[in-house]
Amino acid sequence: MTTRGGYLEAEDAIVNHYVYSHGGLSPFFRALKERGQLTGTRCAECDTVWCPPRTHCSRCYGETQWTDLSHEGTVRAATYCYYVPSNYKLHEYQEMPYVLALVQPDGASTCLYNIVHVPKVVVGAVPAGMRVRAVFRERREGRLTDFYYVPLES
Amino acid sequence: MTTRGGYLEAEDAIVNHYVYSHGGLSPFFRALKERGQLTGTRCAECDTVWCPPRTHCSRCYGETQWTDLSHEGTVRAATYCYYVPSNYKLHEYQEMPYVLALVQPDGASTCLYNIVHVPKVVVGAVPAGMRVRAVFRERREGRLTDFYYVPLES
Amino acid sequence: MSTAQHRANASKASRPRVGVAGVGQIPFRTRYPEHTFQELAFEVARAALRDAGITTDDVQGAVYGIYSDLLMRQQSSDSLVHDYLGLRGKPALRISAGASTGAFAARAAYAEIASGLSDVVLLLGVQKSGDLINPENQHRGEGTMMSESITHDVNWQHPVTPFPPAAWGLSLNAHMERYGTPTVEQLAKAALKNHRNARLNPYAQLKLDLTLEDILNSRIIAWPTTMYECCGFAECAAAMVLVSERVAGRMAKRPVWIAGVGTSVEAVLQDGDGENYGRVPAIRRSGEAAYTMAGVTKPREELDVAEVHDIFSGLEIMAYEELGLCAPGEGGRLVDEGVTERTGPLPVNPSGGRIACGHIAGVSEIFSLCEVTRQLREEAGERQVAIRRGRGLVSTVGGQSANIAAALVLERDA
Amino acid sequence: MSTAQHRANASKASRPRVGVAGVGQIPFRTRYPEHTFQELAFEVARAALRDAGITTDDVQGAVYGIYSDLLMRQQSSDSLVHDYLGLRGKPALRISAGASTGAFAARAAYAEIASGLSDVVLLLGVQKSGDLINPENQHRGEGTMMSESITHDVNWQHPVTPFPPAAWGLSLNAHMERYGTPTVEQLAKAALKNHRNARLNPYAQLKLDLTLEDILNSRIIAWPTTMYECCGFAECAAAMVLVSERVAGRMAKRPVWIAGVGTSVEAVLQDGDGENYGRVPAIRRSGEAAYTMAGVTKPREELDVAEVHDIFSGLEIMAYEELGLCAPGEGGRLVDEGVTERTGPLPVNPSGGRIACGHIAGVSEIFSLCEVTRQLREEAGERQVAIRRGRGLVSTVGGQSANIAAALVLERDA
Ligand SMILES: [Zn+2]
Ligand SMILES: [Zn+2]
Repeated sequence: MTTRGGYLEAEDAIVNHYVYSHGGLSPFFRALKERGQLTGTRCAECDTVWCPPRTHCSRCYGETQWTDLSHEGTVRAATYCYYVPSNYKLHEYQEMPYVLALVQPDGASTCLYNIVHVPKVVVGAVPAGMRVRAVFRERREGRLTDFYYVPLES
Repeated sequence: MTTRGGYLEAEDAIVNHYVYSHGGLSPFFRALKERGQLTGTRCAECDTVWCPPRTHCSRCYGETQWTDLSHEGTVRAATYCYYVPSNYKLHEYQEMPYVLALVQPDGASTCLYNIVHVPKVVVGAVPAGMRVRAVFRERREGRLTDFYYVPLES
Repeated sequence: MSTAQHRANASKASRPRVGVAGVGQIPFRTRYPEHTFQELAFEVARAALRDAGITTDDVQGAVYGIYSDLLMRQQSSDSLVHDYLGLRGKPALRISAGASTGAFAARAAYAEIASGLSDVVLLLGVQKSGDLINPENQHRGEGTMMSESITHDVNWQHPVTPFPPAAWGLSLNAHMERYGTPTVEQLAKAALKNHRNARLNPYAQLKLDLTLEDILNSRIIAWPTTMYECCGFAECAAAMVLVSERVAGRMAKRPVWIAGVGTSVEAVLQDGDGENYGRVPAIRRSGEAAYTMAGVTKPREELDVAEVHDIFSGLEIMAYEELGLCAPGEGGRLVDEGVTERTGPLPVNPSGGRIACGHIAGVSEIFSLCEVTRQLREEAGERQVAIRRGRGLVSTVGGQSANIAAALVLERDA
Repeated sequence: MSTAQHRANASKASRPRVGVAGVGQIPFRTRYPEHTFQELAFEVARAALRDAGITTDDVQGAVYGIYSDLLMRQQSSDSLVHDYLGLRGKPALRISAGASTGAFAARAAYAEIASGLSDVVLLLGVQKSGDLINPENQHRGEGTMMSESITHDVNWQHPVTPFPPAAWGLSLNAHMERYGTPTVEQLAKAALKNHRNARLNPYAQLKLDLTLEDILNSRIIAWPTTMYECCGFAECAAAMVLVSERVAGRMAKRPVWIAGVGTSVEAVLQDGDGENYGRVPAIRRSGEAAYTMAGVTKPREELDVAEVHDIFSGLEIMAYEELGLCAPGEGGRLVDEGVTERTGPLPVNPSGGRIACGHIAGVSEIFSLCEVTRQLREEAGERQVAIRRGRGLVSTVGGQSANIAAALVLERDA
């Protein structure tokens, strides 16, 4: 391919603002924000407990009902994040490195992605099977980051 | 469908910043900005004159060469825009209503979308076949809006 | 016979037929704040599966029509929908093609089955649009329009072109200059027809009791198109179950067959010569391809119903001409003669069309296919049209300048 | 024989074969500031057409793999490309499927031909990525990563998950806990193999002269993945001409056939039970589907070459296992034994893979198909592998958590 001399650069921005609705998941985010409580939905047909919640059951298409979930849970997998681009919002409430984990709340059939705070981030600090409990932030916005996990014994 | 009580709304923004390159079209935008000159590319094989320019000819895959184009041209189609959402950049340099037209620069095989300024915007003010000439703005940014058309006689 | 026709006929004989076994719809609404996009998709998928009398176990894969990631506030949203529908692990394909997205997805689903890769495919369109906002004035429509505006060529259209009724309106104005039609009255009449039809449709977004004067006197968007001649943004979902001929007999209902499918992606309208001004070549080419495949030679006589993309009413009238329902320049007369009224000889947009029934890219194309399926099944209730030949047409168009078009001919067995 | 196999064999007999008649590539680069996306697409389309010995007149339609509108700064960019390539008016289809986009597009192009809709289709992937910027520090990579980050589920992953090596790394960590492998040395060895292979490939982005220590000592991105074990962002385009069997004889070169194609879209990894931890079910399912269709039962013996998606090197090793090149937990040993070295019994990523050759969603999947085609044609120059059985594999994976996968088996006639 041939280059035809220098090239011209220009600035642009594509900006999309949202005031989005959580739709049928609103009770989850409202419970997080207003009650500092983790919730899920239980399928009336097959007893699957969804968290992330679902208004209908993807397994059997049954109706689901809201239920409070335990704030304790079990780590199913974890990874140790050392590099996060500087423009991620994550930096506002999380120092690097940090542990990203999949945590199964007690009583839930599924896992949540969330951060596990440990006193010292070293590889192996958060093994699969580790018991953890949710800690809710003082200032909550109705987002997943309204809480994080810590080892249960701490 | 059943509504399960009220819903929760949250704010978000997806913001993408660019310093993008005009690539092989850089000479066009540079000529606009630096020389206040309209340019196109001529296919060495089939003589098609592309404006918007193309570094290769889409008709015959021949190589093209840059050429200055006339600032006079002919309207091929026009429409009369009365409503433009308030968040469009267009409001910065254009009063409503305005005339949007496809103008074929003399010597070009193709047309450009651009605005035709007329003293009074009334339907029919810019008929197909109308002769127009390009007026370049004082402050040019290397964008299509660096110029607009006016009726040739004005 | 042309080579294309010859090939079409030759392969028609050997090609396995693909049928519509189930349809699922919800009404278009300005916003469904009480539901996520997954929940909207679930609702129509469940309805389509029930209509076909099958479950997710029977579904081998899915094709999703989702135009805009930005309106969804999510990239790769199709995989999230796929899981939510209980289809995890199975094939899925996401298509994006402007306001023809759902029809292009239908072509891909057709090919998925006709190729022998699958026998039962869920075709689903879903799109949020009302979560956007202009933060300066809290106007949601302006947020959505700005988001969608980068469909226009960012270098060569976007800086001077607000949105489709302007860019595409260049063709309509050229048509009026070239042929002297449609008149502003004909444009309003076509819109009035669709607004009236929508009042009979439980899935319609708008049920306005308008007069011709209301339409003519409403705000001009881009001349000659007025507000009531122009679609807005909606949220919606629509789904279909498509099946191969060999499993069609196991479904709850008799299939409606996809007899022809054609697509055409044209250049952005910037031609120097005048040939394409006032014409919409993508609609013409897509229609010709679908007719050839289906063996339709006289569409005006051979079709019982058509749903076409009246993004604005002038486009519906131009579509009549491109789709061979009349000669170029005669579209306005079809309106005057009532040919395309719901009770006329060839009803167009009995659903109420995009103007009144509702529109969002990705969904309304599949919605139209559902509508024609219901009409051919004679399940359309109050808005049912007369079915004589058992054939219907869906035509869609989108893109930078009405340059992305599709047409599908549906037919039922005699 | 399973029902699926039975069906595969039954339809294999009657289904028209689809072949690769031409390939066109340019090198991956961090940025091509001297070319627009249309110009990149033109370059590879021209090369692919020349390779097949045909012109645009012979092309009946196109399928485009374009993942991100935001990286392109343009929605519906496929229609602009289609026009630029001189294909205006013909069918086009745009597919988006994360970092499997190009392979999903290949499936759609396969179906377009096998269904009888078309005989000659251009399959083309193109993606800009270097026009983004983080305005705070002028870092382009950060602008691109932020733009791509909304591929993660915006509600359930995005708030806590920076980018794929973290989200997908959960599986790798689980694999290491479950099986005790791969070791950090095995991860580095697999990366070293790919970096070495890239040095022989004129299309490669990186040609680094690295040691195992360089790789092990480079910055940790998300443990255990280091910088040199992880792909970056590139700009690129790649194209293929796909043809039906009945026109294949008119092409300049003998075709390489698409013998099998499988796709799988899995859930985002959030399972409660442990079964899928350390596994990548989408890769497994897509591979099984492709093998079944192609009649491959012992991939380790029946394949001559494979290109797999080493978004990070751990994923390449996990792909060995999911694709049946070894048992679960044995992937690291394959690296130690040199099985997948370019000169080994089953070379994997002779191109240099995503880590070294380059990666951008939409293009690299088609690029891999071009690479395997060239290898099967024995046109791969310095990086040519030994062709014994005449079969090669392409496996791709993308999405929110390595949940969108495709596999294609290519084969040449004996
Ligand atoms: Zn259930
Ligand atoms: Zn030429």
